[in-house]
Formats: sequence, C-alpha cells, structure tokens
Amino acid sequence: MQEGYRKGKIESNIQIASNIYELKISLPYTCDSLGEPGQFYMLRGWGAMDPFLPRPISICDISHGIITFLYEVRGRGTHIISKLGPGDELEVLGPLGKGFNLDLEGSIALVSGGIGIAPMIYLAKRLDAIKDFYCGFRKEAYYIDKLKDHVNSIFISTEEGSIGHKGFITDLLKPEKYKGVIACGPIPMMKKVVEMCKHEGVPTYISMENRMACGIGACLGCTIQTSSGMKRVCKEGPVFSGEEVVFSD
Amino acid sequence: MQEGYRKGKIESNIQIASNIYELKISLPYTCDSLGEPGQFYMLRGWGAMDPFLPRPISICDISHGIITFLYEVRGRGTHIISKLGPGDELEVLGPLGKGFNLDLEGSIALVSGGIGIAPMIYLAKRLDAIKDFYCGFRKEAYYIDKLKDHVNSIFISTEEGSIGHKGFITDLLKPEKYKGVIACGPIPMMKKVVEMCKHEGVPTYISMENRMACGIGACLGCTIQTSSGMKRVCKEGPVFSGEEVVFSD
Amino acid sequence: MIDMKVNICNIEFKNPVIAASGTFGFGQEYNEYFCLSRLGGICTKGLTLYEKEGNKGIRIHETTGGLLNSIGLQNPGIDKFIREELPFLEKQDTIIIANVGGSSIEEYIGAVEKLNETSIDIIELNISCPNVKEGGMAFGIKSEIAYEVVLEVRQVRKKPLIVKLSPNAENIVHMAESCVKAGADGLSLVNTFSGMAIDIYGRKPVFDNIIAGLSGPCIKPIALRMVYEVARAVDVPIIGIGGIVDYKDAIEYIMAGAWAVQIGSGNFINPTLSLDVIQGMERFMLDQGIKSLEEIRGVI
Amino acid sequence: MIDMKVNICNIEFKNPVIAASGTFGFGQEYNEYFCLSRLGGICTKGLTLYEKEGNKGIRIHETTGGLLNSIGLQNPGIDKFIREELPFLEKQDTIIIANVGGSSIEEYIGAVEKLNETSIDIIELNISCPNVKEGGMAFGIKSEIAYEVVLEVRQVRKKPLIVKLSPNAENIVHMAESCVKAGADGLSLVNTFSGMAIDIYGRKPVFDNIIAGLSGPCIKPIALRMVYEVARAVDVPIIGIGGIVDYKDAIEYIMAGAWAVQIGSGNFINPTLSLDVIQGMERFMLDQGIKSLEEIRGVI
Ligand SMILES: Cc1cc2nc3c(=O)[nH]c(=O)nc-3n(C[C@H](O)[C@H](O)[C@H](O)COP(=O)(O)OP(=O)(O)OC[C@H]3O[C@@H](n4cnc5c(N)ncnc54)[C@H](O)[C@@H]3O)c2cc1C
Ligand SMILES: Cc1cc2nc3c(=O)[nH]c(=O)nc-3n(C[C@H](O)[C@H](O)[C@H](O)COP(=O)(O)OP(=O)(O)OC[C@H]3O[C@@H](n4cnc5c(N)ncnc54)[C@H](O)[C@@H]3O)c2cc1C
Ligand SMILES: Cc1cc2nc3c(=O)[nH]c(=O)nc-3n(C[C@H](O)[C@H](O)[C@H](O)COP(=O)(O)O)c2cc1C
Ligand SMILES: Cc1cc2nc3c(=O)[nH]c(=O)nc-3n(C[C@H](O)[C@H](O)[C@H](O)COP(=O)(O)O)c2cc1C
Ligand code: FES
Ligand code: FES
Repeated sequence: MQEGYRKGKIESNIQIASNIYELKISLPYTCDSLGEPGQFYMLRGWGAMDPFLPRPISICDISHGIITFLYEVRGRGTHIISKLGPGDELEVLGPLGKGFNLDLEGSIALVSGGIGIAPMIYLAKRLDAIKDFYCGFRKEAYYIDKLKDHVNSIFISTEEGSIGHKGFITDLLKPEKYKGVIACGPIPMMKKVVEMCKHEGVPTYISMENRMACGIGACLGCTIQTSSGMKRVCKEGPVFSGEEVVFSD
Repeated sequence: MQEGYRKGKIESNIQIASNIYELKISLPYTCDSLGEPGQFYMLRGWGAMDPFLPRPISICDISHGIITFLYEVRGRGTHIISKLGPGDELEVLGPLGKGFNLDLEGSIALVSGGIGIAPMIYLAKRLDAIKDFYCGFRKEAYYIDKLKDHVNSIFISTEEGSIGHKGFITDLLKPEKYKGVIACGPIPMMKKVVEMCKHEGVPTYISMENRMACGIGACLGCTIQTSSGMKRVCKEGPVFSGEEVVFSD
Repeated sequence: MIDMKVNICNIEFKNPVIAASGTFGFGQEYNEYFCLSRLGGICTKGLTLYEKEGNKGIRIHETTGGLLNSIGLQNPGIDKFIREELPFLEKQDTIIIANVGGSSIEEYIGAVEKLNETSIDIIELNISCPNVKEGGMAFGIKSEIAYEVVLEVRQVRKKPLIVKLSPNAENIVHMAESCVKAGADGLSLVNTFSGMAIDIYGRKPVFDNIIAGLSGPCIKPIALRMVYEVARAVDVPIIGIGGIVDYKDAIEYIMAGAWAVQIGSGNFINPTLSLDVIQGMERFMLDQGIKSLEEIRGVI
Repeated sequence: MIDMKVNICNIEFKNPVIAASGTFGFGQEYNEYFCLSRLGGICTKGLTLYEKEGNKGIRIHETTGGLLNSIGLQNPGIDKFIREELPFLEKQDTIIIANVGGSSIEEYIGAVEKLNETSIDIIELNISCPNVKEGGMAFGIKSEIAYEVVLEVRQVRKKPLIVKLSPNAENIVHMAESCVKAGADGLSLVNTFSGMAIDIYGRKPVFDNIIAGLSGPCIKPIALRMVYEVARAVDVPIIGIGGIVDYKDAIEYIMAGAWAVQIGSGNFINPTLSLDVIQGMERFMLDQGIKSLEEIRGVI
C-alpha cells in the first residue's frame, strides 16, 4: 500500500538562476523507494483551496533520503512553492508514473531544453550507458556542473548565445552517433529530436508534460494521443517512446 | 485620499498564550495617522482567493510607527496569519471605523472578555480619565502586564478560577462607581454590562464585532440593529453607545 | 493610442470597467481611496421605490473563492437617493447607472419614473435579487414574466434601459432574447447565484432567509459561459459580470463578447481593484498590439 | 455505537461516503492508497455502450476553488468494463454503482441491459454530461426529455436506478420530480456545471469543445442549495454531490436532506480524502451525540 500525501520537510529552497529554484525535502522514513529517474511527485505547498490542484514536478535527484526538485516559477503554484523556506512543510504525493528505461546500453544522448534538465541529473547518475549530454537554454545555463561527473561530454546551447552554441540544442545533436536518445523539454524540441532520430533509425524516449489533476491515473485529464490510443502521462508516462507519441500541432 | 491595501512588514509574530498571538507590523511611511484606539485594520495574509475575504483586527497598540495586533486563532484566516514570521508581508487596509471617545472624564471602567482585551491597551494609554480595568478570561490570563502602568486597579476573573476571581468579570464590576463603562468582548458579556449600567444610569461604550466583507462601509454586510436603524459596524462602529445597540437573542 | 472607450446605448464610457451594484455603495466610501472619475461607470446600490431595512441575521458568509450575501436590498429609497446621494455622484466624471430593484411591476415603474427626471445616465433593472422574500425572484427565472416586466418598464423609461439577468434563469439565452424583444437596450449578467450554507453545530441554515446569493471568482467559469452564450444570441450590448479579480478575467469577458464588465466582490478584497483592472487591460492591449476593444470583443 | 449505515433502494451502504463517477476510475488506482472496502460505495467512471476515446486537446483547467474538465466520457465500453474491470470491483466489500452515460435512449438501454446481468448493485444514469458534443446534454436540461429517458430505462432495468441530475437543468425541482415520476428509485446531484475559460493570449477557448464541466468546492453553495430544494420536493433517497472536501461539507449535505454523499474533485487533492471524511463524520457524530444519520438528515 502506498501512502497518500505526505508532509515533506523543506531542507532548502534556493534560487539558482532567474526563476529557477532548487528544492530539497526530506520525508518521514518509509521502506519504500523514494523514486526512480523520470518519475515525479505531485506537490501542494498550500493548505487552502486556491490553487486547487497539486503540481507535478520531476525527481531531479535523490541522495541520502533527500529528494531534490528543480523547478521553474511559471504561475501561481510554483510561485507559492518558491516562497517556502527551510523548516516549512510541503505536501507531496509520489513517486508517481513510469520513469526512464535504465537498461539502455551503448552510447546514449541525453537532450534537455530549459527546465527539462531537471530529471536528467538523477538519470545520468543511474544510467550505466555511455552518455553525452546536450542541454539547451534560452538565456542562462544552469545546473550543468551537477552533471559533469556523470557524463562523457556536455554540449550547451543558448538561444541568445550567452554561453555555448548560439541557437537550438538540436543544431548540435548528431543522432547517428547514438544507440538511443532521451529527451525532456518543450514539445517543439522533443518533436524535432524525435523526427531527427526517426530519420536515422535511432530509438527515442521522451518525458511528456500535461496538465494533471489526480496524478495517479484516475481522472483521464492528462492523456495524450499515441499510436496505440490515448495514454495517461501520469501513469503510462511521463516517459514514452518517441515513436508512439502523436504530436498535435 | 487614503491608500488601499498596503504591504505591512512583519516585525514579530509571537504566541503569548494558547491560540493567542501578538503581531507587530510596520508600514511604509505616510503622513497619515496609523489609527486611534478602537479603530481596526483589515488583514489579508495570503495572495490567493481562498480565504477570500480579509479579516478585521483591532489596533492593540501603536508606538514608534509600529502597529501591534493581538489576535486569537479561530479559523483559517487567523491560522494562516499565525504562520507568518518576521520579514513576511501582510496586506493591511486601515485604519478603519470609528474608535472610542477619548474625551471621557472622571472614573471609567474598562471591561474586557477574552481577546476583547486587544483594543484596551491603546485605549488605556490614550484615555486620560482615571481607569479601572476589569478583564475576564476563560482559562489563561494574558497581556495584563501591558496595562499595569496605564490604569488604576486591575480586576481579573477566569471561568475556571486559575487566576483571579472564579467566574465572570461582570461579577466584579460595580457600575455605580463609574462615570462611564467601556467594554469589548463576547456579546453575552457586553449585553450584561450594558444591562447592569443602564440600571445604574451609567453610560456604556461597546466595541461590536460582525462578519465583514469590505470593511469600508460599502457592502452593508456588517450592519447591526440599533435603536436608530441598521448601522454598519465597520463605519458607524465598531464602537457604539451601549444604549443604542439592539441585542438579538 | 490604446482606445478603451466603449459606447453602450449611445452613452460613451471612457473605459469598460464599471463598479457593480451593491458592492460599491453610492461611491462615497471608495472616493476616499481613488478618484471615481477614473472608472468607466458606477452602478448604484440596488434602489427600491421606498426605503428598505434589509435582512436580519447574518448577511455575509465566506465560501471557497467567494461569498454568500443576504443583504436584502437595504437602501434609502429612490427619493432619499436623489436627495442625498445623487448630488455627489453627479459631480464625478463617470457614467452613473441606477440599479433598480423591486418586487412588483408597479414598484419598478414608480422607481423608474422618478429616475427619469434625474441626471442618471442609465437604468439597470435588477430582475433577479434572490435575497428578497416577497418576490422579485420569479422575474429573473421565467422568461415570460421577465418579458412582461421589461415591456412595461420600457414604456415609461426615458433613459437607456439595461436589464440585469440572473444566472438562476431557467434558460439564460431565452431570458436574454425575451428581454431584448421586450425592449431592453442592453443586458448585464450575471447577478448572484442562489446558494446556501448550513451551520452544522446549530443545525440550521446560516442565513435567516435560508437561500443567499453567491458571488466572487468561484462563479466566473459559469458566468463567463453565460455571457458567451448570450452575446452570440442577441444584438444589444452586453456587460459581463462575475468573479472578476484581475485584468485577465476582464479580457476573457470581452473576448466572450462583452462590451464592458462590472466588478463586484473584487472590490472587497481591494478597494482599488478597478484601477488595477483598467491599467492591466491597457497594458495587455499595448503588449498584444490591440488598438481598441472592438478588435477583441467576441473574438473567440 | 455510531451508526453510519444507510439504506438506499434496499441496498445497505456501510457508510454514506461514495466515490463520484469519473474521479475514481474503476477503483484500481486508489486501491494502491487504501482499502476500498472502507468506502460506502464506488461509482464507476461513466460507461457507454461502446468504447469512447474522449475529447482531444486540453482536458483539465484549474479555476478558483475547482476545475473545469472536458474528458468527454473516455471509457472502455460496457463489455470491456464487465470483462476487465468488474472482476476487481466485485472483490471489494463495498457497493458498486455503474454510472451510465449515453447520447441516445437506445444507447442507455443497451448499456443497462448488459449491466442487468452483472453483479453491480445500482445503476446511476448520467443524463447530464456536458462534455459530449453529440447530445446527452439536453436530457439533463429539459424535464420532459429526462422523463422519457428515465421511463424507458426504468422498464428494462433490473437493478435499482438512481438518476444523476445536472445543475444545468432548467428547473432542478421539476427535473427531480419528473425523474421520480418516471420511476427513478433515487436521485444523485449535482453533476458538473457548464462553464468555460478563455486563453486570452491565443484568443480562443481553452477547450476544443468550448464548454466544459465545473466541479470542486467553488460550486458547493449552489449544489447544496439544489440538494436542499430537491430533498424537500421528492420522497426518494438523495445523494448529495458537489465540492465536498471535508467532513463538514458532508454533514451539511446530510442536514440539507441527503442520504449519502459522493466525493469527486476532492479525490484529486488527496486520494485518501474519503477516509478522512468518513472518520470526520464519525467524530462529529460522537461529539454531538448523534447516533445515526437519520437523526440529522434534513434537520434544518
Ligand atoms: C510529469 C511532469 C513533470 C514535471 N516536472 C517539472 C520539473 O521538474 N520542473 C518544473 O519546473 N516543471 C515541471 N513540470 C511542469 C510543472 O508541473 C508546471 O510548470 C507547473 O504545474 C505550473 O504550475 P504553476 O502553478 O506555476 O502555473 P499556472 O500557470 O498557475 O498553472 C495553472 C494550471 O496549469 C497547469 N499547468 C500549467 N503548465 C503546465 C505544464 N507545463 N505541465 C503541467 N501542468 C501545467 C498547472 O498544473 C495548473 O493546473 C512537470 C510537469 C509534468 C506533467
Ligand atoms: C471590528 C473588529 C475587530 C476585531 N478585532 C479583533 C482582534 O483584535 N483580535 C481578534 O482576535 N479578533 C478580532 N476580531 C474578530 C476577528 O475578525 C475574527 O476572529 C476573524 O475574522 C476570524 O477569522 P478566521 O479566518 O480565523 O475564522 P473563520 O471561522 O475561518 O472565519 C470565517 C469567516 O467568518 C468571519 N468571522 C468569523 N468570526 C468572526 C467574528 N467574530 N468577527 C468578524 N468576522 C468573523 C471571518 O471574517 C470569515 O469571513 C475583530 C472583529 C471585528 C469585526
Ligand atoms: C454584498 C453584495 C450586494 C449586492 N447587491 C446587489 C444589488 O443591490 N443589486 C444588484 O443588481 N446586484 C447586487 N449584487 C450583485 C453584484 O452586483 C454582482 O452582480 C455579483 O456580485 C456578481 O459579480 P462578482 O462576482 O464580481 O461579485 C450584490 C452583490 C454583493 C456581493
Ligand atoms: C474529471 C472528471 C470526470 C467526471 N466524469 C464523470 C462521468 O463520467 N460521469 C458522471 O456522471 N460524472 C462525472 N463527473 C462529475 C462528478 O462525478 C461529480 O458529479 C462532479 O465532479 C461534482 O462533484 P465534485 O465537486 O465533488 O467534483 C466527472 C467529474 C470530473 C471532475
Ligand atoms: S492526472 Fe489524472 S489521469 Fe493523469
Ligand atoms: S463590511 Fe462592508 S459595510 Fe461593513
């Protein structure tokens, strides 16, 4: 039996780039796993009914019983969470969803766009394959140093050229070099990655986002179209094979 | 022109008895008065729409540009406020309403029940008359020492007898000794005070409570029945002459 | 550059933000917080032919994202309004809308006749107050009854006539169509939703009247849908009301087809909210390269 | 000592807390969080005769104190439900209610006939889903149409029949009376309110279907009022639904006249909310010296 919402204790919650925060929480001890790479938690940082719904945030890292989240402040929910400090409580439900396939072998590319870097840390640590890391940002690059020790090479791009390649990260990616590509980021980026890889016959694994209500597979609010019908991002995903996702325009 | 909601900076917010907190805030400097005894502020300690309405809280004290509030945690609103700490912001609107008459002369009794003690501090400081202070509590007595220097004698009662007279504060009050009686507390207490005083021909001034929406006299949500028609607690009050209030049963 | 003006029933509003009836008194209280001339318009507290004391007992009850109210149309009556409140309102450089309530056709007619002779700009006929026991409610629910009321009032009124619809109407589109057919020059919607709350410890309804009126952001999705449906069905100007607490809400109403909006409960959480909404709308239009409200009205 | 049992249509519920349709799947997901046998009952996700893919585009949009949804009755169809989901539900020691949707009378009848031959305890007829384009909506709005549907379904059904009412009904009391006259053994209310939201940057409705269904605590005051009115008008058991997020809400519904309650959106903010509600109700009854629900049902 899994536990419902648990009270996480905030260990730290610090801004690491503009609008980007790193949050560390600890949970009451249980024997259960705190989660696998690619899984996520639903967060509720408020006791009240506004905002109403919890917010899904990926596991960025787990170590010594502390879960790290990396999040971007987009709207009200993430704003409220960004105001919490050490000692404050945060309600969390998880780990949820189906994470990345950790059995991949050979040379693998990890591709992230913006805050899509979040799940890559824990993934890079836990995936044994040889990994190159491609990370694109709009303006500022962040959190890359956390990956250094766990990957082979790092490729960086920023849209404004402030660091690394000026342009999109997909400009740098050479799919044919890899046995598989794992991507997390904005839909247009993931779509591009999947197209490029399909062309080269390289399998892709992408972490999808969608609005969620329950987070546990019950409401059917987060479904996406796939080649084998509607699938729930929170249950069959968030990680899908790039080939099966039907991107709408 | 008055300002609308202003961001108050919390200087301190400490628990002084079970469920009772003392909150100190500072406001951006203005030339306007921060308020008179018996006036109140509307407090909103949340940016969200739940709770929806602000909460009215009396001025407990003002000194050196710092406003003190004394409040009891009753429901969700006061609970949220109790969780704020130094440096946090609190939105406040005020000062609002019509406070106590400070022109009273002779010997005056101040009578409070429970958290009704809140406005008495500032009143005792600012009212020149000779004052006796009667304060009733359920279990614990609190905040009395703040009044010591400003009044003649202090009479205390607790319903459980833990300190002072065991019973109601109205058991101790001798209206005939006074030129006027000022009361703040639960309705049954104020009703009793008004009855006792009427009997002796002593004028009373009571601070009324009611649910409020706007706090500025526009919604007519906080009206009470008086001998001269419906009156707004937030505008014509909260201080009324005891004789004019029609107590409903 | 940005044109926020809107012309409703041949009356020009400098911007589309109007204070909603019953939440703004007769303006005096808010005048302490900002210059009322910055508003597009002001709807007065609901007026009845004769003075009303309003309801006894609890009048306000907070709910999730809103509040229930049972004020019961407390107001000084038309004569006293004209004598004591209108002179102040006349001095403000904004459109004055007199909101008129009643529980019989005669009462409405009596009130409107008196207002005809004043400087008010528009009459807003409240056919829907849920907080008055003796009636008034049915007018807002059945299209046929509303039709009768509007038809008769329309015959005596010398001012533009906006009919304020109740969301409790059996069919909001039919209701709108009936009112327009009867001669309404414009429609405003919505008034409060019939709702209730129970004191579980006292084992009794919170309100003496049992039923009270729900307003605030909680109702916005439903009110917006009604405005959208009505705007597509009728040709008169529509004023959107319900749960507006920021400029985004206001823009949603305009895009759903409203010509202007009214802000009600939002005034309670911030007496200067209307100004924030006006400024926010302006900034939004500037950012999005929208030159006039017409460009986005009913655009969806 | 505290008796939480309630008997509805000759079916005994161990307590009055039921999971609402569409918010609880077929129970499996919640079974990971608590033992489903602790619930009074479970309503299945809305079932249609044939499988449905549901709506495209955005399906969920948060609003103040609630959410709009446009799932569009995605479900595996009755046959697959019976084959793949029912065996699991049968094993739970709780009342199973099959929620049946449809867009034609024939579809309802076809679905009900299949369910007749299963172990489900009760049929809940959803005459009110606002999220299906082809129809279904009108059933929930006009009493006369609802009467027809219920009459026909009633003739084929071998299980107790609860009709789930839409708050969009033109007149909720007439609707309730019509359904009871047509043979409903009980009523549940409310389903979601028709609402909408607009993407002001995209200048288009958030939902492909434009209109979606509003639920959550935001609607509670209106839903509670409807339950109160219906409970006074009809003699069959009523199940109260709408915005329940704690035991106090549930007690309000019971005091308004409901026999039981359903919890919908509340499950999203806490998958074990139903248990909290059951425990809270028990504690409240104990504190207040209430021995059975009957004592407080409709007490106000
Ligand atoms: C499986 C999964 C993992 C995620 N991991 C991360 C992460 O590690 N770091 C991070 O910064 N963000 C992550 N996101 C996105 C994050 O959930 C949204 O940015 C967040 O919900 C926005 O909430 P808000 O209140 O700040 O914004 P608001 O705009 O106020 O949100 C309004 C509503 O829209 C929903 N919403 C808006 N955008 C999104 C979105 N992109 N995805 C899901 N719901 C959305 C919100 O849940 C809410 O219901 C993840 C999303 C999913 C589905
Ligand atoms: C003029 C005035 C001055 C006040 N001064 C003080 C003070 O100095 N210290 C103090 O502790 N309390 C004071 N109160 C009472 C205080 O406002 C309430 O205790 C508080 O609003 C309860 O809010 P809540 O969210 O904690 O409770 P909840 O029960 O969650 O409140 C729910 C709703 O009921 C309203 N409400 C409930 N009880 C009251 C009440 N007694 N008065 C007004 N509204 C109520 C709330 O505003 C809210 O709308 C004063 C009230 C008034 C009218
Ligand atoms: C306290 C209060 C009093 C109201 N009085 C009136 C009234 O007298 N006449 C009227 O037409 N509407 C009245 N209304 C309804 C509002 O004008 C408005 O239609 C409704 O509150 C919905 O808008 P909102 O969600 O912005 O508050 C009142 C609303 C409130 C909250
Ligand atoms: C995501 C979602 C899906 C729903 N699906 C159905 C459904 O299939 N059939 C049905 O009768 N009601 C459905 N409903 C309505 C709920 O059962 C319930 O009547 C409504 O949400 C009001 O209750 P609440 O405020 O507790 O959520 C759905 C509600 C939601 C939020
Ligand atoms: S969020 Fe409910 S099914 Fe995925
Ligand atoms: S709270 Fe609005 S008039 Fe007093």
